[in-house]
Amino acid sequence: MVSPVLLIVIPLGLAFCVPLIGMVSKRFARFVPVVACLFNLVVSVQLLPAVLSKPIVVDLGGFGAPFSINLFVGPVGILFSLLIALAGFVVSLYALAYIDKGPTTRYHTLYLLLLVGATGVVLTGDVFNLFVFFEILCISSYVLVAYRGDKDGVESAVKYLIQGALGSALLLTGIGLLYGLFGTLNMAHIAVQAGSADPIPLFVAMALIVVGLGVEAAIFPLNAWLPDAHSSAPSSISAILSGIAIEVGLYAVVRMVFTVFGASSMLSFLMFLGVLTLLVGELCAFAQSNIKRMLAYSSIGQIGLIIFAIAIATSGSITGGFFQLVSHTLSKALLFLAAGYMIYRSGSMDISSLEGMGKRMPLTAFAFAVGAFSLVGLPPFAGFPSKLLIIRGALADGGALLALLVGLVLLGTVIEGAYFFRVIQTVFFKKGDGETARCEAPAIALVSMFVLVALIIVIGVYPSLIIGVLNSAASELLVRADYIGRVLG
Amino acid sequence: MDRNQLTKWFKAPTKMAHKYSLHAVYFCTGCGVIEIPPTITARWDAERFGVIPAATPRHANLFLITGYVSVKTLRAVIRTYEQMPEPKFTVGFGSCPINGGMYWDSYNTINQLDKYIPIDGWIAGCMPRPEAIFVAVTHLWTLIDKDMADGYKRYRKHYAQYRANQEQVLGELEWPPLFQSEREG
Amino acid sequence: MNDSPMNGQLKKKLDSVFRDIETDVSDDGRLTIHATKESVLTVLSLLKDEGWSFLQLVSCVDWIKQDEIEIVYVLSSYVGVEDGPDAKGEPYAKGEPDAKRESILLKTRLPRSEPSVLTAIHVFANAEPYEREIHELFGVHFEGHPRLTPLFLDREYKIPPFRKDFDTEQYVKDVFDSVPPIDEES
Amino acid sequence: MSLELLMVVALGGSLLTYVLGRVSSRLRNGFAVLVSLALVAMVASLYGKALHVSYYEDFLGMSLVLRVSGLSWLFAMTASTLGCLSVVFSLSYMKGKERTSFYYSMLLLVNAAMLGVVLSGDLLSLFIFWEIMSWSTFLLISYNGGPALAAGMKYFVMSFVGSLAMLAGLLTVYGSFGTLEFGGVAAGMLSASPGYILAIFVLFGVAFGTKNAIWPFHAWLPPAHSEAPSPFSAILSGILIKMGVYGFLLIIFVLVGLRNFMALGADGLPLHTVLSIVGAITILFPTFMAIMQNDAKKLLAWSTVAQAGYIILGISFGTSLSVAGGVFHFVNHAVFKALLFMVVGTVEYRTKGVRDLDSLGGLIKKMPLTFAVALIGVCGLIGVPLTNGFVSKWLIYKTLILERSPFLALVALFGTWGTILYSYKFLHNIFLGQLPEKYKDLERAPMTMRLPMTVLSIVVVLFGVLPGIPLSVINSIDTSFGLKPLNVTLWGLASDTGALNTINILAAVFAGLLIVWLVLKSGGRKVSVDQADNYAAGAAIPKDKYQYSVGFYAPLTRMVAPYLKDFMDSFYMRLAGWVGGLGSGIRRIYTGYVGDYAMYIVLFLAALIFVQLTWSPW
Amino acid sequence: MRILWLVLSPLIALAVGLFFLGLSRRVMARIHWRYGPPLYQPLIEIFRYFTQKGSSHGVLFGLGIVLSLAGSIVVILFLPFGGICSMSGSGGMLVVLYMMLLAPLGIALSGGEAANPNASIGISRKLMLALGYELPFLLIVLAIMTHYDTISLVDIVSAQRETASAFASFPLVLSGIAYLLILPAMLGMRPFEVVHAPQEISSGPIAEYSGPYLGLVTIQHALTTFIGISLFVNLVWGGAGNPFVFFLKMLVVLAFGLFVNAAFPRLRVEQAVRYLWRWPTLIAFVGLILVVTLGR
Repeated sequence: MVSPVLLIVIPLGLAFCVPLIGMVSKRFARFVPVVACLFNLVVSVQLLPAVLSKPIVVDLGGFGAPFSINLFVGPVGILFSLLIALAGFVVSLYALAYIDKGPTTRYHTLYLLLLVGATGVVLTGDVFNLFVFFEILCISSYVLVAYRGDKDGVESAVKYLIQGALGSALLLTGIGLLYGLFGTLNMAHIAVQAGSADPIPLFVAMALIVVGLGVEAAIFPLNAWLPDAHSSAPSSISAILSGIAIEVGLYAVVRMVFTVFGASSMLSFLMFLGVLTLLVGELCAFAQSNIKRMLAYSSIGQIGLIIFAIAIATSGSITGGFFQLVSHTLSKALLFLAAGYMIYRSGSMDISSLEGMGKRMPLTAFAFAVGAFSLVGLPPFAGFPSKLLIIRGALADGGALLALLVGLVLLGTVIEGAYFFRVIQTVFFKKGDGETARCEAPAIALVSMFVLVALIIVIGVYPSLIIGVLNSAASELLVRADYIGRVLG
Repeated sequence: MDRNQLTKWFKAPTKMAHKYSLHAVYFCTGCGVIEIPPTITARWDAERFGVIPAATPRHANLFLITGYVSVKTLRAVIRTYEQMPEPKFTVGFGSCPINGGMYWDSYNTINQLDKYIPIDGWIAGCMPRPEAIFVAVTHLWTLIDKDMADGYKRYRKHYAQYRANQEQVLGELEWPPLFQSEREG
Repeated sequence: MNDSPMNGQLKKKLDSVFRDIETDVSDDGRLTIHATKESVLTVLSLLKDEGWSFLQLVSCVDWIKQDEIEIVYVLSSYVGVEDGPDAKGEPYAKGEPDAKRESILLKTRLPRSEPSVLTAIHVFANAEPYEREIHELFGVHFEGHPRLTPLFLDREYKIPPFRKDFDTEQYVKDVFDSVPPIDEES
Repeated sequence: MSLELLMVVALGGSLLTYVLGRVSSRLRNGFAVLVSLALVAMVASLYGKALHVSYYEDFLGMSLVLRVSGLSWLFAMTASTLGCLSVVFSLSYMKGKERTSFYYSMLLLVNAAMLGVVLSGDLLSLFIFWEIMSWSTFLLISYNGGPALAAGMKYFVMSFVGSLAMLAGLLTVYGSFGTLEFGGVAAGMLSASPGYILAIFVLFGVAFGTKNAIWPFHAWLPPAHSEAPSPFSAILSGILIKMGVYGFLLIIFVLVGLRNFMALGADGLPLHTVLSIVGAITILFPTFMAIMQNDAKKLLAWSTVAQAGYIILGISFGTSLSVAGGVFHFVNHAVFKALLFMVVGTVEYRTKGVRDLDSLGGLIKKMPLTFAVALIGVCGLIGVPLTNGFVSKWLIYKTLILERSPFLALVALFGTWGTILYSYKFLHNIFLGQLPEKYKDLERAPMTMRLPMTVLSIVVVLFGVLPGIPLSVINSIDTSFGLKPLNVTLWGLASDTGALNTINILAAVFAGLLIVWLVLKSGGRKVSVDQADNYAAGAAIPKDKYQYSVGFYAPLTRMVAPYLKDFMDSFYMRLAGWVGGLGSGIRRIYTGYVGDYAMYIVLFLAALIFVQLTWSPW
Repeated sequence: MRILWLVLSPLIALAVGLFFLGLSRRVMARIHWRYGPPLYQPLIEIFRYFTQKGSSHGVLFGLGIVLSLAGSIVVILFLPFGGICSMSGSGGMLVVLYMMLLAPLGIALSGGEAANPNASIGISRKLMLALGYELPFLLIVLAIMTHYDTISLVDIVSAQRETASAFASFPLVLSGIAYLLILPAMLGMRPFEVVHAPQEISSGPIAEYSGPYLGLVTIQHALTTFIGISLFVNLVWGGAGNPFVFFLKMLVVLAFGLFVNAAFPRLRVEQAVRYLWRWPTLIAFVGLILVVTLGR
């Protein structure tokens, strides 16, 4: 059996190979991320059955937990790593065509680093390691946001940097506090001792860590960097940021809250926060006229929904939340990729400039429509089972408060439907006054998009394909003792 | 209703029906129309003879041409006449339709109406009083009885001549000939 | 009565303003203005400004012996004119209206061969049908009139029918009497 | 005939149509017609069967079921027939338009989704097909662009609100009963509390009411119907909105059960009374709106809303007579309203897109057949005896009178008079009166348009003369709901409280016609005159001006217009405006100054810690 | 016997209707201080129309008027006429209400085909006016049907014969008054004569009829008068046991209508509708409420 360490090591190594290969041939360098992601994908898939039967704990350095740095490859981890590898793979395929100007080698290096950071965050079982990987993720994304080098990009990258750095600082402070409290950085170890610790410092540590991670996870009101960064980054990066980066942040928050701190009293607060994030995101997106900003705000909304679902903390709702996470990653990546080429062709990010795109780029527009439908949660696309699961999970409880929150969530969904369908109308049914000649996206980009389209439809029709992973991921989060037991032996 | 009437009803119901329901086109061609209101209202009460004004020529069978007929009016008169369902009867009322009357030398008033449409009877005078209308009506009854109120038949028979006369005065007519075959024949 | 003060006033004013017009006041106090064809419009507008804001009618006379055609504009006012220009447009504003309302005749003569004058529509919009009628019946051309199409008549006449050289008897003989009676025998 | 195969044909046909359209348009057209015909045949072959197939065992733990019952067969039959006719009608209508493959494929998809909705055996598949139907409808409504976009948006948002309410409802049901199959839900409902049932009913009612466009959820319908392509308007008005009726029938009679339903709020304001009052409002207000319309399709659209009110009124009484009336009226409305929309489509097609009632007229001379079918359709809409609309309305009226609801009966009957007004306006302003000069050389409708219209008009008359044919089907539905069966004969109803005998009426009318015809024949000779040979006080007929159609009911409009405000619509529009404004307001949080953003983070952290230290809630 | 009545009742209705037409002209003439035409004047006119040459504007032109007249004849078959009702068991009052649609609808269609705007104006006025009187009329009819708990006209008549006529029994008296108030509108008499205004719109819907068509229209008018009056007698005046009494009752109602007709000028359609929706509706509404609340 392959070691999960490879999931981190190989891409990391390849990332540093990119400049070297780039020196030989820039054309070859482009393929490195593809290869790396493909590798990760294959490894993750191979690991999947084993992980599902029993999580793999890898202790690095030979010491046993809690003393070693360890990787915990549970269902959640493998789910995220699969998702990262998949999204990474698709986006890197897309980037083959899309990233053709500027410092491409650096792009690919940073891109791989970003993915490595993300994979590391989701696989590690150590708080400090988590911080390190998190920094890798963040820093490479700061740079990638500024990839184009134009004023907008640099400005939003700096904004992102400042906020991200603030978040990281808080996170680091929190980790320091934790270490001071418990003398360990192993998550499982902390989790064991959390119950007996002094509540006030523990809460402060938790607040620092959650807020620090929440910046990346784009929880309202910590998400102000997101619209700027997502809209000024290249579309491939926006896809990754939206599809991977904030999800990883979310993972970290969830892992902290559920596993490390076991703070079940926080959950109802998180629930509210999730709904608030959802509503704010959707309302802002509704008022947007810039397509990428709209998609970015929509990501905020979706994150809110996922937080809401996970914070309900029943097995059904967490499954739903993870399902939503998967479908959001796929759909939002697809939306950004499709929008990317449409923006590229029309030369403007204004929604009204997409008029007539349904004629000029039918396939891309189709892919966009599928993404939008899925995100809104219409059958038979992937978004439907996820929304179904979330609401089923929320309503299964039967409480009036939850029912009210579900009402708000559904309201948010309506708003989401409204703005997505407005874009669809613009793309397909408004007669553009400009050109009408076909100018379809390049084949490789189309392939990447249609991989996503196929996945969205397949998952939408056969949700049971992934429901097993999601179920065990949910139980991993819920059954804290199991995690602790696995790690500490 | 005396016996004489009854026999007439049995002999020729159609004629009798036409006689006793003369509905006049309410078409005000000239000054003579001022005599119509007293005729049909309480003072003279034409309705007791079955004479009432009809709203449109489609309902009517009596055309009272009440006064002078200018060239422009002639057009309308012809059109109206042709729209009336057969059998139909025309009565020229006053001097003007007969020979132009006081407008005998007018540049714009036709002098003899019967050159353009067939007339079954005339009421001379300027103006004739309503009693004269009743006299005319009774005369018309006699004519109908005797099959002599045959203006519509004459119109059909000599349509080519009528049409030619109309066109001579009015120039090109904007409506198609009423009787296609006769004109060609 | 003979020489109503306001007409005298107006006469004075007109005489001082225009060179090419003649004014006289008839025995019953009515002011008549004889203007040339060119100044008709200016006089009309001046009169309108002075308060004679109602064009009663436009008429026409065929002076066949002088070989001229005369257009007659009959103007009157809604208010007593000595109330001054301030009161214009206020119908029956002050005092005894009937006693003070006067009408003015404005006459202009045109050559009979090609009578033509500027239309007065721009001063008095209601001149439109009068001018149409005069055009139709006297053959006067009104320059700038938007539609000089027949108003009453159904047809064109070689000589306009109200001209004195139009022989109605002959015309009737030629046009109406030439229509043959219906030949019942054929 | 298996139900899965049916659905596969329906969905696959839609997909394949698009693919074939890439190859050849003739092939595609043929294929689309073939698929829709096959669907009709397949649905027809299901008659009288009761199948129950679980076609997807484990969708997130729920099994999806297709089933056919009497009720669903009737709806499926209507849907597939209308779908087929509409496809045939589209053949000429869509000729030369762009994106036809998309159009046909969506048309078939809507059709398939509707079949799915009515053949679903559990609430989840109902919902899935419902949603597919909703979005494909949205795409078709938006198809024309321009004003259709706003209409499509309105439709989508309202329909989406409805379907999300339905989602919430069905998941609540799942939470309580653990199953979504109709049988299981119905069994569970027997012991449910009235409050619970009411909540479920309201949630589903919003969904079905929105689709059925009953007041106050009607706002989307008039623009959507008028802006959609006409063949699709026919489907939209004829059958698609009737999915709401299906839903109501389903929830009242199959899921909740009639006894439970009638007991809801029985001590205070009974729910079925509320529903019937809603139905009455839905009749009254849109009827007057229809009278005031100048756009042929908008007029028909408002009329659709009004007719939906009759159906709801019928269903809400829950007696065998009223339900039969409601269901029958659904069938009838599907037939004649589809017919009328096709008529408008034909006119639109020939006059190059004119459907303004003020600028048409006199087309009877150019399109006699279209006029004849329009006349039949309008007669059905009014409910003239011997058309199908009469029988269903008769059933509804009779219920209202027998149930001693004279005020509702008043509204229903008065609505019929309103119907006459707008129907006549529709007929007159398009077909009667003076023919405008520019339409002097209009051709009559092409064959593929005349065929479906003729078929539908035959159905209108057939069901009106022999109402026993559909009524026997409906009667079996009635009995399956547990209602007392009606005494249906081929020509109406035999019952002790006033029978209906269409044969008698038919004989009387025919005898009357014959007598009058003979009398007319016995009269003098008739000549045919030109239509333009009219009385105009002797003057020549002015071309294009001798027509009275602008402001046809101006005095009435002047009277009632001030009181007729579609305030629900303006409320929705204002709501949408508020949401937009709220969005722009909230967006101001993101000021663009990174200092503010950092402040948010720090403040949030501080607040968290402060709250915990002060109140320690966590 | 039933067959015989089937044939006879339209003829009786026609005879009575024509008699009413003639009578009304005569009575109006007398009120005008005129002599007036003979009573059989309508018959002469119909005979004259049928011997004239009609002009048709198209198939629908003839068909519409035939449909209209046939509709009226069918309605007559459904109406009890002094104990005689040819088609009692085929749908009752609802069918009558609906069949009464056919008459205006047929005229409207054929008038529309004639393409004369005067006809269109008349029809639009007619439909609006009908909408106006239909509201109180429906209230009245529903009050009566609810009160007697049946939709069958025969039952309504017999129920009234058992007790008192609707006009004289308490909750229904309001309906009866309201019916009287709208009766001129239903009969198309002044002040609700704006539909056929001969001077302004050339007798409106029938402007283009000539010859036999006009004859049919006149017959139709006679039948409509008959239907309107006999409906009143049946619904609120208890019908009658034998045709003669029924006829007398009808005469009284007609006389009432004629006096109103003679006394009033014409109302514009808005004024008419406003009137109809105000007082008669109010009274009929109160009547219906009383019927519903008091029960039988």
